[in-house]
Amino acid sequence: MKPDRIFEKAARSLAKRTSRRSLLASLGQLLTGAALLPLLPIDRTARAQSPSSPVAKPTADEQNCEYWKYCAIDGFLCACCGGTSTSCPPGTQSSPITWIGTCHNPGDGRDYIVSYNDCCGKVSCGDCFCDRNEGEKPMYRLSRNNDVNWCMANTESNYHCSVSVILGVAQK
Amino acid sequence: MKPDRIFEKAARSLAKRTSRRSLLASLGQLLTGAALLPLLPIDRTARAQSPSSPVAKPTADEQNCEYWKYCAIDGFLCACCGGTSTSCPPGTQSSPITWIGTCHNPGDGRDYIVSYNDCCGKVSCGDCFCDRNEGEKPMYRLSRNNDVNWCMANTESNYHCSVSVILGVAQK
Amino acid sequence: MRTYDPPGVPMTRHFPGVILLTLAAGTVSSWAAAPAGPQPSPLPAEHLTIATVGPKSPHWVYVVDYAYANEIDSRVYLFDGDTYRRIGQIDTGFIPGVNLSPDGKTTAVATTYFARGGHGTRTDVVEFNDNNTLAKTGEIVIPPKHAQTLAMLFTVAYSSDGKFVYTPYLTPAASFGVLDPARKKVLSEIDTAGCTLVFPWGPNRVSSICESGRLLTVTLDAQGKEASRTSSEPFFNPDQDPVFAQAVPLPDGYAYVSFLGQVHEIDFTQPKLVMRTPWSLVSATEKGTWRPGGVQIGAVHRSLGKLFVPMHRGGDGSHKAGGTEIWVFDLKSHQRTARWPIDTKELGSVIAVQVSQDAAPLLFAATETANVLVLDAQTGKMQHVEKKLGQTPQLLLNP
Amino acid sequence: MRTYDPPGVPMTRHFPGVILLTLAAGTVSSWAAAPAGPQPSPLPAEHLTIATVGPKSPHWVYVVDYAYANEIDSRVYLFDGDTYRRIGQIDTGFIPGVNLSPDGKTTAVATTYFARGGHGTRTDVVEFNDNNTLAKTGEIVIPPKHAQTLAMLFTVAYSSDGKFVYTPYLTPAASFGVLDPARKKVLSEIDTAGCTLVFPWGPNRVSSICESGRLLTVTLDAQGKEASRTSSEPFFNPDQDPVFAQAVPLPDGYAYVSFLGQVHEIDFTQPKLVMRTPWSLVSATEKGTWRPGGVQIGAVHRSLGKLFVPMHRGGDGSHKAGGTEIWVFDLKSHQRTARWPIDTKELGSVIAVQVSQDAAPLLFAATETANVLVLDAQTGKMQHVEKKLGQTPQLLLNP
Repeated sequence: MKPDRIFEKAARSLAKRTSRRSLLASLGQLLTGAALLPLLPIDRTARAQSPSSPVAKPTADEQNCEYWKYCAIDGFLCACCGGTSTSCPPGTQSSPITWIGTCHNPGDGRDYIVSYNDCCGKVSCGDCFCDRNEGEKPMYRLSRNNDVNWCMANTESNYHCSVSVILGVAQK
Repeated sequence: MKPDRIFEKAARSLAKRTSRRSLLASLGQLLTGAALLPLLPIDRTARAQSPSSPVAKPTADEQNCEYWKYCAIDGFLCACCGGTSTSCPPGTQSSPITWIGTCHNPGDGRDYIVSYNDCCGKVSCGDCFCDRNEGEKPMYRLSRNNDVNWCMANTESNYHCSVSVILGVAQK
Repeated sequence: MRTYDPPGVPMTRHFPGVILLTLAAGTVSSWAAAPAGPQPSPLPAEHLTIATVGPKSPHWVYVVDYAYANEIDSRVYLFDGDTYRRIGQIDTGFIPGVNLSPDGKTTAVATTYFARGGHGTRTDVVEFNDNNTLAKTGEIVIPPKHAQTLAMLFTVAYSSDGKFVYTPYLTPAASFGVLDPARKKVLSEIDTAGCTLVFPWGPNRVSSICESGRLLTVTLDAQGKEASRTSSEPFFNPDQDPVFAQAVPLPDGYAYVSFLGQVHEIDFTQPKLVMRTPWSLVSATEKGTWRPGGVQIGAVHRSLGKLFVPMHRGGDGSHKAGGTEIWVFDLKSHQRTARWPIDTKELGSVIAVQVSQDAAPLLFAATETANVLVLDAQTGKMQHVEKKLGQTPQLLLNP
Repeated sequence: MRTYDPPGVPMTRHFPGVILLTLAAGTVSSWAAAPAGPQPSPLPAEHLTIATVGPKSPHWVYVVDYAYANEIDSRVYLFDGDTYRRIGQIDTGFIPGVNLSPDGKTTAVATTYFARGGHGTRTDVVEFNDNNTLAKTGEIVIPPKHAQTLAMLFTVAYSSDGKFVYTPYLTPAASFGVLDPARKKVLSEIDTAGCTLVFPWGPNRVSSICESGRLLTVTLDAQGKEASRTSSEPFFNPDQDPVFAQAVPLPDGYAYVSFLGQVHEIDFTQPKLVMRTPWSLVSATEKGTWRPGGVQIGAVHRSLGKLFVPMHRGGDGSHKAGGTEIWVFDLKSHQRTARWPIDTKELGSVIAVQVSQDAAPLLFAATETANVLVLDAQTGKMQHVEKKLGQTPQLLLNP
């Protein structure tokens, strides 16, 4: 399993100035209502849904379960369902909450933090099922779990497919 | 296509004493409400649902699409779903309306009139799909059509599987 | 969920999962801006988007998957015959009727839902989907008696001007509903005296096919109520040689193909239906041996005047057997111009055909093993095999 | 349909189909009584019946098919390990929790339905099915936040006396509901401070598993409200060696198996949870190479004290890989008593195991290719392969 230094670092710095419980409470406050979304990786979807959204032209890589970005995905690859590795198919909505993975890119030798999002509101795509679990954790560590239906909080909460979005480089 | 002398005969005898329209009207009356059921082959299900109903012990024949009785069936064989060729699986309801076929029994060289009934109220069984169409007719001849969902008039109108019930010998 | 008020559980407490996400988001964005490591420079952060459908192509096809083993979960895949990729999906419920509006902008789905998935209260609706976004835009609740039957173009249909939508009912009493897709309401229900399905013509005519071998044609008034009805002469004998109910649309009407391969072309453009002289897909020697069969048993390229039919060697009761060959006919000369054998061992027999209407047409063929074949409609050359496009694809519609 | 009044279409007109049926019924019954033709005498008329479930056998198994490619249409097949036939089916909706009542008479299904099949208003329910008739007997509507996750025994569960049903919620805030199955009502919702799932014990205790490596245990009062809560000592490290959330039930508690094969047995019978000394499924040399994996990753035969685990050669991230062998352990000595290789090329790797609790036990194993294997649980001898029992069977329950 790849090290999640990002979390260790964050946890350490936060530990200095707050107890876990008050941290949970204070963050909990931020995590409600509209205030929640700007904090999440997925605030980008707001822009994404503008008319400038692309017509999907998935590469062969993106339709292949072995693609490095998919190291902790579990579901149908949106690139086979009308989307790409970073775009939900037409007529679906992306999940505002998500799980993440740390994937090694053989192309540049770096580890990247990847956000996996479910695309929601249509029944199962059914194509290109891909289940990879590098660094995946059980449900008690929710942010690293790919088993739950991450469409759970969507107005239309049916699960259609999953995407994989690079957030940034994981520090060495 | 096997001759349906049964209908020709019935039609002839009826033709003597009534016009088609008044026939339709009068039969129509009988075909509504509870008065309908006793007229249909399927009044037997009333008895069937009594505690004396059997535990299904389907034979290999009954689970085989080639079985002679299945000559005009279209769907999942109930004998693979918890029933037999003449019994619906537990927890389903039989359709009070039905289509029929005329099937040749190689065992005794006779043609039999067979009633096909859908078993209703659960989602598709999904096993032993069998589509045979001897004497099957398009939807405009409904009593010989195996395409429509014959659970249509059931309180629970989902389609689960289909059975095949001998009504009697077709006259030579 | 938004409408539910959980008893005594403030939503602000304890989200370990999401908290970590929050940290991740915060911390990562700063890194993305941080100086790059060793060359090559790191991949930039990506943005999640929602794909759009893009400009319509005549080489798209709507593939209706009836999902027989999971029949409450049928769906339509919009598939591109040039790039061989899925463009998107429309959900279609239980044994649906699916059809496009005359302008191609809307997919209408007449279907059935249950309050509890496969059980509970039945609700029938016609749902409207925007083909440009693949989003559902509205619905009309109809009487819970939509005719649930074989995949075909006549279990929901539009009038030629798009102002009416017709849905056949079966209880088993036969009738059809007239709907107003603009105002999203049911206008009327019209009894069809045992005749069934809806074959639309013009802005206000609906024909149904009868056991007597006739077509019943109902003309509607501006309110969608019955103005008049006429019954055609019998044009086929359901005992001797029944026609497939799934007629093949022609530029000026419909062709009803019989189990034995007789083609009954009917001109719908006149005040009364005009039955043309039937012609045969098969020679005298082929008759009774080579037969049309499957589900969507024919497709016409209108400007080229070509008819494509999946054909098989069969006998009585083989009318649903898929084609081992696709035969091509000239609609003017009635001559067979080509026969294209299919590798049925490898691909399965052909149960549905559709042809694009452009000048470089593609022939789409769905097989009994759920493959969708893409052929050059002029040469029969196989361009692509889309393996397992869903579970039981049986109906193909042009965009 | 019974409640809908069709506008202006008397139901008494024109049923060509049914009319013929009516004639058939009348005419045929008289024939059935008529003198027989040439020998042998004709087959008698048959009577349509509804099959019954019959007396329960310990060799039955409830197979939950999550139907991933048609996820709104999951279902349970009741399968007989002696006769190798389906006894019947229970419909289970979208990503359900499925569990049996302590007396085995009821199957509880916690699931989600949408007003329009896969879209529209979400309704979550716990449905109750009579295992003697396989008919739905009732339901409780719960908040629309049932935890939709991996197949396991802990997404709906009964108290030991059957008086409470527990359902985990996730929004992603974690909590669980306490239901009264007799009066069919929701009694309470209890916040679990980020801990998740419901591991029931006794008449009124519910434990949830926490990211801290602890178990949170809530004790309920007679009204199903929280009476008290305690948190255990940490018993695993989620960073170094996380445990599978899908615990293995023991006679006196649960065993939590780690990715690397450590078995954390916890005694639930005491006022406070008692963590026994962990033991390992693997030797020092096997550790990190041979791993447990799949979905239902262990099963225990209580009276024989045997543990069955699907094992594979893997590494980090292989915890969902199915077993290429099934290993058998003695729960007293912690010794491995057998390893049974599976022909994974032919059958697929084993992702779920269950063992019957009788003296001649059967081991059931579901594979990644949807086969269900029936083995002699004492010898490992393969008795039967049920090919393709549904689409994605992943959870096996004893009757």
